[in-house]
Amino acid sequence: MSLSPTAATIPRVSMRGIKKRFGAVEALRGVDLDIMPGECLGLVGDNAAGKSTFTKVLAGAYVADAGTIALDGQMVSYAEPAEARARGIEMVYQDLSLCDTIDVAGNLFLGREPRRLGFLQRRRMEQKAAAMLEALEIRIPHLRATVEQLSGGQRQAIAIARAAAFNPRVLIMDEPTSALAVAEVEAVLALIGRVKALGVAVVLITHRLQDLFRVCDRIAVMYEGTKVAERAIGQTNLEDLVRLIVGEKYT
Amino acid sequence: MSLSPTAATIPRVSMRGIKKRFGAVEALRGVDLDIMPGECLGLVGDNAAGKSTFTKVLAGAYVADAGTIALDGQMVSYAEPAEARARGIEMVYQDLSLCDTIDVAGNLFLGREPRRLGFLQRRRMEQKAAAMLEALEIRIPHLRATVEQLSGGQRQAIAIARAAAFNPRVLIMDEPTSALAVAEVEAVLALIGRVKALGVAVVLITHRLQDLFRVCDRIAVMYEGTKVAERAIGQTNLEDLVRLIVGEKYT
Amino acid sequence: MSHELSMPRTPRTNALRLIDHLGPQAQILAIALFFIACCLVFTFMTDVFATTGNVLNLLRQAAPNLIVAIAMTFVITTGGIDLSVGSIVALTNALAAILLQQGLPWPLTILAILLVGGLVGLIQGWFIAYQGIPAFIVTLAGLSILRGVALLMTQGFSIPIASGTGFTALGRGWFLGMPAPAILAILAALAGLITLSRTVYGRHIVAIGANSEAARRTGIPTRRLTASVYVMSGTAAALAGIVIAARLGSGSSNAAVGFELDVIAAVVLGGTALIGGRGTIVGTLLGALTIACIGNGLILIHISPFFTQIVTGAVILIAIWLNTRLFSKLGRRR
Amino acid sequence: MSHELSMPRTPRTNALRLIDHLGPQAQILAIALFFIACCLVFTFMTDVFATTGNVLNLLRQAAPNLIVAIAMTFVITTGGIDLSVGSIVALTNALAAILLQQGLPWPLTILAILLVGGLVGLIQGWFIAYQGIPAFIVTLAGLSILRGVALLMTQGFSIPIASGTGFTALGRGWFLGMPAPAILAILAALAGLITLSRTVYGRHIVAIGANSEAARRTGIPTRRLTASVYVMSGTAAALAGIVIAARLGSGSSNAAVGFELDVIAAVVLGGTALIGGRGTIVGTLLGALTIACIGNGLILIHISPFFTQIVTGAVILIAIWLNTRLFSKLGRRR
Amino acid sequence: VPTLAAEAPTFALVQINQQALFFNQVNAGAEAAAKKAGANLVIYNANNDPASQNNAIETYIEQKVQGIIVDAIDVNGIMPAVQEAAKAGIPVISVDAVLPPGPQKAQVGVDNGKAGADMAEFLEKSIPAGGKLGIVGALNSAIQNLRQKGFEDRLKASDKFPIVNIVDGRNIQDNAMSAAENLLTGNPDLAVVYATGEPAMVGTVAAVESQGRQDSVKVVGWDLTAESIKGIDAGYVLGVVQQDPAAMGAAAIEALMKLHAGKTVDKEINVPVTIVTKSNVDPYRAVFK
Ligand SMILES: Nc1ncnc2c1ncn2[C@@H]1O[C@H](COP(=O)(O)OP(=O)(O)OP(=O)(O)O)[C@@H](O)[C@H]1O
Ligand SMILES: Nc1ncnc2c1ncn2[C@@H]1O[C@H](COP(=O)(O)OP(=O)(O)OP(=O)(O)O)[C@@H](O)[C@H]1O
Ligand SMILES: [Mg+2]
Ligand SMILES: [Mg+2]
Repeated sequence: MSLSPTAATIPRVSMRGIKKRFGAVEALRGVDLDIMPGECLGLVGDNAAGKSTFTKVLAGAYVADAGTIALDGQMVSYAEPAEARARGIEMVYQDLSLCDTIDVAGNLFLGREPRRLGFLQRRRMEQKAAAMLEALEIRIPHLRATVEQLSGGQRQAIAIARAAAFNPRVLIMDEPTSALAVAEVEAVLALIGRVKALGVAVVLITHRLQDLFRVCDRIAVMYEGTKVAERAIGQTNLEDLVRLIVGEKYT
Repeated sequence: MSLSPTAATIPRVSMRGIKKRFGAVEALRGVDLDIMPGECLGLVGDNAAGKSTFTKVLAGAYVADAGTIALDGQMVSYAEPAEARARGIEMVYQDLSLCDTIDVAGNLFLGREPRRLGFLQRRRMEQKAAAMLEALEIRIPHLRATVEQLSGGQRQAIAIARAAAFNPRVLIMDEPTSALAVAEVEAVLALIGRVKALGVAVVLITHRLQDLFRVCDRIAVMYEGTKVAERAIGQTNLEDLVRLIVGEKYT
Repeated sequence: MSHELSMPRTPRTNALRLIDHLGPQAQILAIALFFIACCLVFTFMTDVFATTGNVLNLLRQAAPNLIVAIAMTFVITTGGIDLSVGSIVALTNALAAILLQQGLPWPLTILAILLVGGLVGLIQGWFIAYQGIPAFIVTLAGLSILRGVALLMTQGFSIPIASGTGFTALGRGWFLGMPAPAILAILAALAGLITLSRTVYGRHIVAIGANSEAARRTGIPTRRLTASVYVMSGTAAALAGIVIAARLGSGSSNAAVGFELDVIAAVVLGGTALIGGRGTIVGTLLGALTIACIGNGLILIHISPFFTQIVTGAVILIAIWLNTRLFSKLGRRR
Repeated sequence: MSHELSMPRTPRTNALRLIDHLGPQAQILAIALFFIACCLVFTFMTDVFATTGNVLNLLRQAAPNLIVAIAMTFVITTGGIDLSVGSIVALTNALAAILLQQGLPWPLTILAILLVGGLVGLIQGWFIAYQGIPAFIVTLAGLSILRGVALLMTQGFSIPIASGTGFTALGRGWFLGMPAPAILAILAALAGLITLSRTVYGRHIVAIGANSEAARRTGIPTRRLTASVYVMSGTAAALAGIVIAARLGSGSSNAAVGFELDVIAAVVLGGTALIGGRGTIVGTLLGALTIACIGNGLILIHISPFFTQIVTGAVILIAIWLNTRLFSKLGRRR
Repeated sequence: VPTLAAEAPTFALVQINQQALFFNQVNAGAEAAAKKAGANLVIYNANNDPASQNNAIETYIEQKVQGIIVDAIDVNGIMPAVQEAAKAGIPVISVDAVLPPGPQKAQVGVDNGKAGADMAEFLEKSIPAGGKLGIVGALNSAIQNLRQKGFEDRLKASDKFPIVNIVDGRNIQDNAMSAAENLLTGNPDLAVVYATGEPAMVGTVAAVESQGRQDSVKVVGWDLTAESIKGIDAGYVLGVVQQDPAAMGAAAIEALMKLHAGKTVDKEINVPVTIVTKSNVDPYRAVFK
């Protein structure tokens, strides 16, 4: 496991020519992107630029119309998110993707329940869940509450905890801090730092540009379905990014 | 119409002792708040502090268990959001509250469709809708697309445009900029400035504390269902706010 | 830095807009194609199918289903369902015969029957909209209760209706060269079409089905509107009950057993989503005609009656399947 | 600034946790109370109701509904529905009689019938889960097709089953002082209870009903699981078909007309939500018993047959209404 | 237990459904007879579900009624319940639907198969020239299937009435009407329609009128209604098998009373049918108004 991004030569994720169309809308028009192990890539762009679509393709939630994905140099192709998850790709979806009628612990472990002979190990699940939330400094009064009863920020925290908990190899976070309060945002940024140190490749989509400069190593800018720029973090600044994101609108 | 908040003596909104309980959770434990015409009140607090619940009570989406609401000094009580909307209270909900299978124009005018003899005036609706979105610098390729096809940021922009368009007297925005890109955030802040100047009372809930200092006149801090502090904008700063929000956690 | 800005930032193409317009229409297109295919098959297989007499027959037979299916489209668009329509038909059909036998003039009878249908719908709508009980359950209870009431009223007798009055003309009469029930169905379809797609009311019905809490928050009186669609389906079922009574020249509690499932099949075949938020009257029209066409055609081609149920079910399944396949190609979500 | 920090920042009270635990159980509590009330009323109104003989009778009569309702609880929890169970009962019941008449040994017959039920469920489940056709439509077509097949096989006549074999014992035999069907139903209920609330499979079924796209994204094989619940309901319906055939000593395509609605009523009466994501086996058990109890009690108190349907429907509506009222007080959303 | 003879006995009648007049007239006949005999009668309506007929009989056994009358939906399927009743010492009388041999005390009613054959004979006599024939049946009713089978088997003896089409009215009158209309339009040269039960007959008569085929088509069938009497008057309905359901109900009660008093009854109690034609329709006009 390489601790520094520059040391690695084979990217953890390498996507080439990814295209995706919804009816008349060309959401992705051939996007290439590499992400190194232990690196945090910031993905920014205007609304509807295609960031969520692109990361959903990587997570297996959408199947691309064209393009290839390689993980650690191996070509992969998957039709279901299950296959991506089995390869260690975890994602915090922008819409959170929680099951409203299931309790907090159940949502954290959805699809990965601790089991014995097919039976749920509830006790173990709840203990582990408490520990997971604590690691993220998330306070939720009782783990037996169903998530539909929680506030927007609490729900988002659960989605983040779920994605981060199972030792991912690639962690995608689609606007993970949009509904979080100050302290919780700090906790998420700290989390990103921790997983990077463990060699996880992180993709962070956010509109809070200041946050990018605190955790990202590299930033890619999307515009109307294409990648228009890529910058090492040292080579750019806030104004440069804003100019790239808004693109023609101000030119 | 008073342009400066200090000049007005009767608050646009005056809420007293608002309580709301969900099962065992006391979401609001007696909250008092005044908002002046032409004033922007920032409402901040940790996740699950009760901000959304409080504003939903003002917008009529929830009925409070106890407490009173006065508008321009008149006691009111309403059982349905329709009655609040009729009194000029508009809200951007945190969950956006859009109808996925209806197109953009339809969502903007939902409940206020231009009509003649009960018939929809589609053409007029679409023309007006285009103008509304332009005023907010929102670019949406075609107004006939259903909103389920839009990106997270586009959806949020529509919710904002809808609340702002119909000359509200009170405009509540629950984390309106959470999914918006940089330029769009600027547009929303500018919008708040414009409506304030027209004498609208604005409530802005956000976790992006810097934004508060750009548009708010006063800031109220909530903590676990109570209002713990209120500050004129000049009397506070970022650190002070953070300390108030996180509360006991750091003390 | 200039190399990035020189990268192609072309505007979105509009060439494919057609697909966007086609997407929502794909379902209607699919059922229309299927309907035409059915008609062609039967036309080739028997001489009688495409004769004027048979087509008018078919229209007359389809009328009750069609009338109720139009109203059911509204119900299903709100995300609800009305399982009681068959029983309302039985109730109103029996009541009409009784009232006429008691000597009530036929125009008054019709008025009374429509009011009864509307009232029954209102009661069910109240439970659903104001008491929050799932529509499935309320109307399931209605299905049982209302047929029980019809049984009680007729005591099992089929009650004759004197022919030759304006009442029976509603079922057997002709108007502008069309059977009267077909005229009623066409009027209902037109009214439904305009209401659902052109009026504010129709728009609000769709909004309730799409997200009823969002609709409520925008100030739409969701409860009243939700109740109203059941009033509509109750009234439509009463109208169907009148047409059936007039056609048969008698009223009986035995009428329209299983009718609700035929009606719902027509609506869903037409492309209206059972989860609500999407409804199409044109689709419903085509769906109801397709079902009538299959029923009529299978008899004309002398298929053994033991196979009718099997073939009817299979054809509906195949139609929906093609529909889903075609739709999923054009309006793909994943 | 200190005055704010001195404001009370009390931790959330835990005293009211009870309500949180009660909330989800409120529905079960409500139907349990209603069931007990029904039992008490009938016990007071007739001497026979509370006798051992009648209670065992009632259990035997409730068994087929109960067995299928358990499986239907899974189906409805995924947000689906199975309207074909009555027709599957008719099909398997007729097929069992035919196979036995052909001389197939009874254990093999039972095995074959259960397989047929499962296979029918699998085919329907495939259309629903893999082809994305709404369950309502697929199983509505199934309702028509399968009863047609049963009719075709029996040619409309009923086929006798020789008594005295192990087969008929399944319907009429006794075991540990209980009727065999009741034993089967109890075993089904236990299996259902454990599966839905204690296994990973049951958890995933709930997740699919709550948000099937979210479930898919967490790697749950949503299609396979969705198809599996229809296999379950098909198999359960086949078991019910066997029990009915064994009890009646004959197989007939007329068996279990309208059965699907009774089963669904039992499930919903028990508190399982038709939109999916929430299911309770204990509730279903109470719901099915309540319906059986009403049916039995109304016979015992000699109510006029003209009123049975009306009373049954009304009682179900009232039960759900009380249920909703009580639930909405405890688990209020607004 | 002979001691209770003084007390009024309670009998139960387990019926198929109440949506056809026939069953209601059986009920009415039985009720009247029970009243006359000083017995209590309770009626159960199974709404076409065979299992619930068994449920009802089992429940009545628990309640220890003194006699049960049953019109079976599934003649084989009712037998276990009949045996249970016999075991409990409760006499069972079967009306209308003919049960297989068993412990039931008597069979009241009509031999549906034979009456179907009689109708075929009547048809051959009325239209010696023959003609194309269509049938409106109810495949879900075993009794009506018997009527259809008896009729068809008898006609097969000659080939004067070729059966060109059989349609299923599902025992629901509006379905039967649509099916009959399609039968008529699909076969412009049809000469005769046979309807196997009341809903089918009502539907067929309405269909002939709506298609204006009164001149070219003749109808025969089962169970009189006001509509079919009008058809008889108009001439296109040749004959209708009319049973005497009220007499069946009454006969069943009388048999039970006898059994209750410790007497014996005949195994077969026949209630004859009449083929109602123009010549003998008048007495029925009062019943169907
Ligand atoms: N419908 C509901 N049912 C049950 N509990 C609820 C409901 N809505 C809110 N709550 C509870 O009320 C409390 C306050 O929630 P609210 O959504 O008002 O928080 P918030 O301040 O808006 O938080 P955030 O910043 O995360 O949006 C939370 O503990 C939440 O669990
Ligand atoms: N399921 C879908 N159906 C149809 N169109 C879609 C769908 N999902 C995305 N799109 C379209 O694809 C384009 C890209 O959307 P996407 O959600 O990827 O944007 P984004 O960059 O994540 O924006 P945001 O910052 O607002 O979240 C948009 O034009 C959107 O309308
Ligand atoms: Mg996005
Ligand atoms: Mg909130």
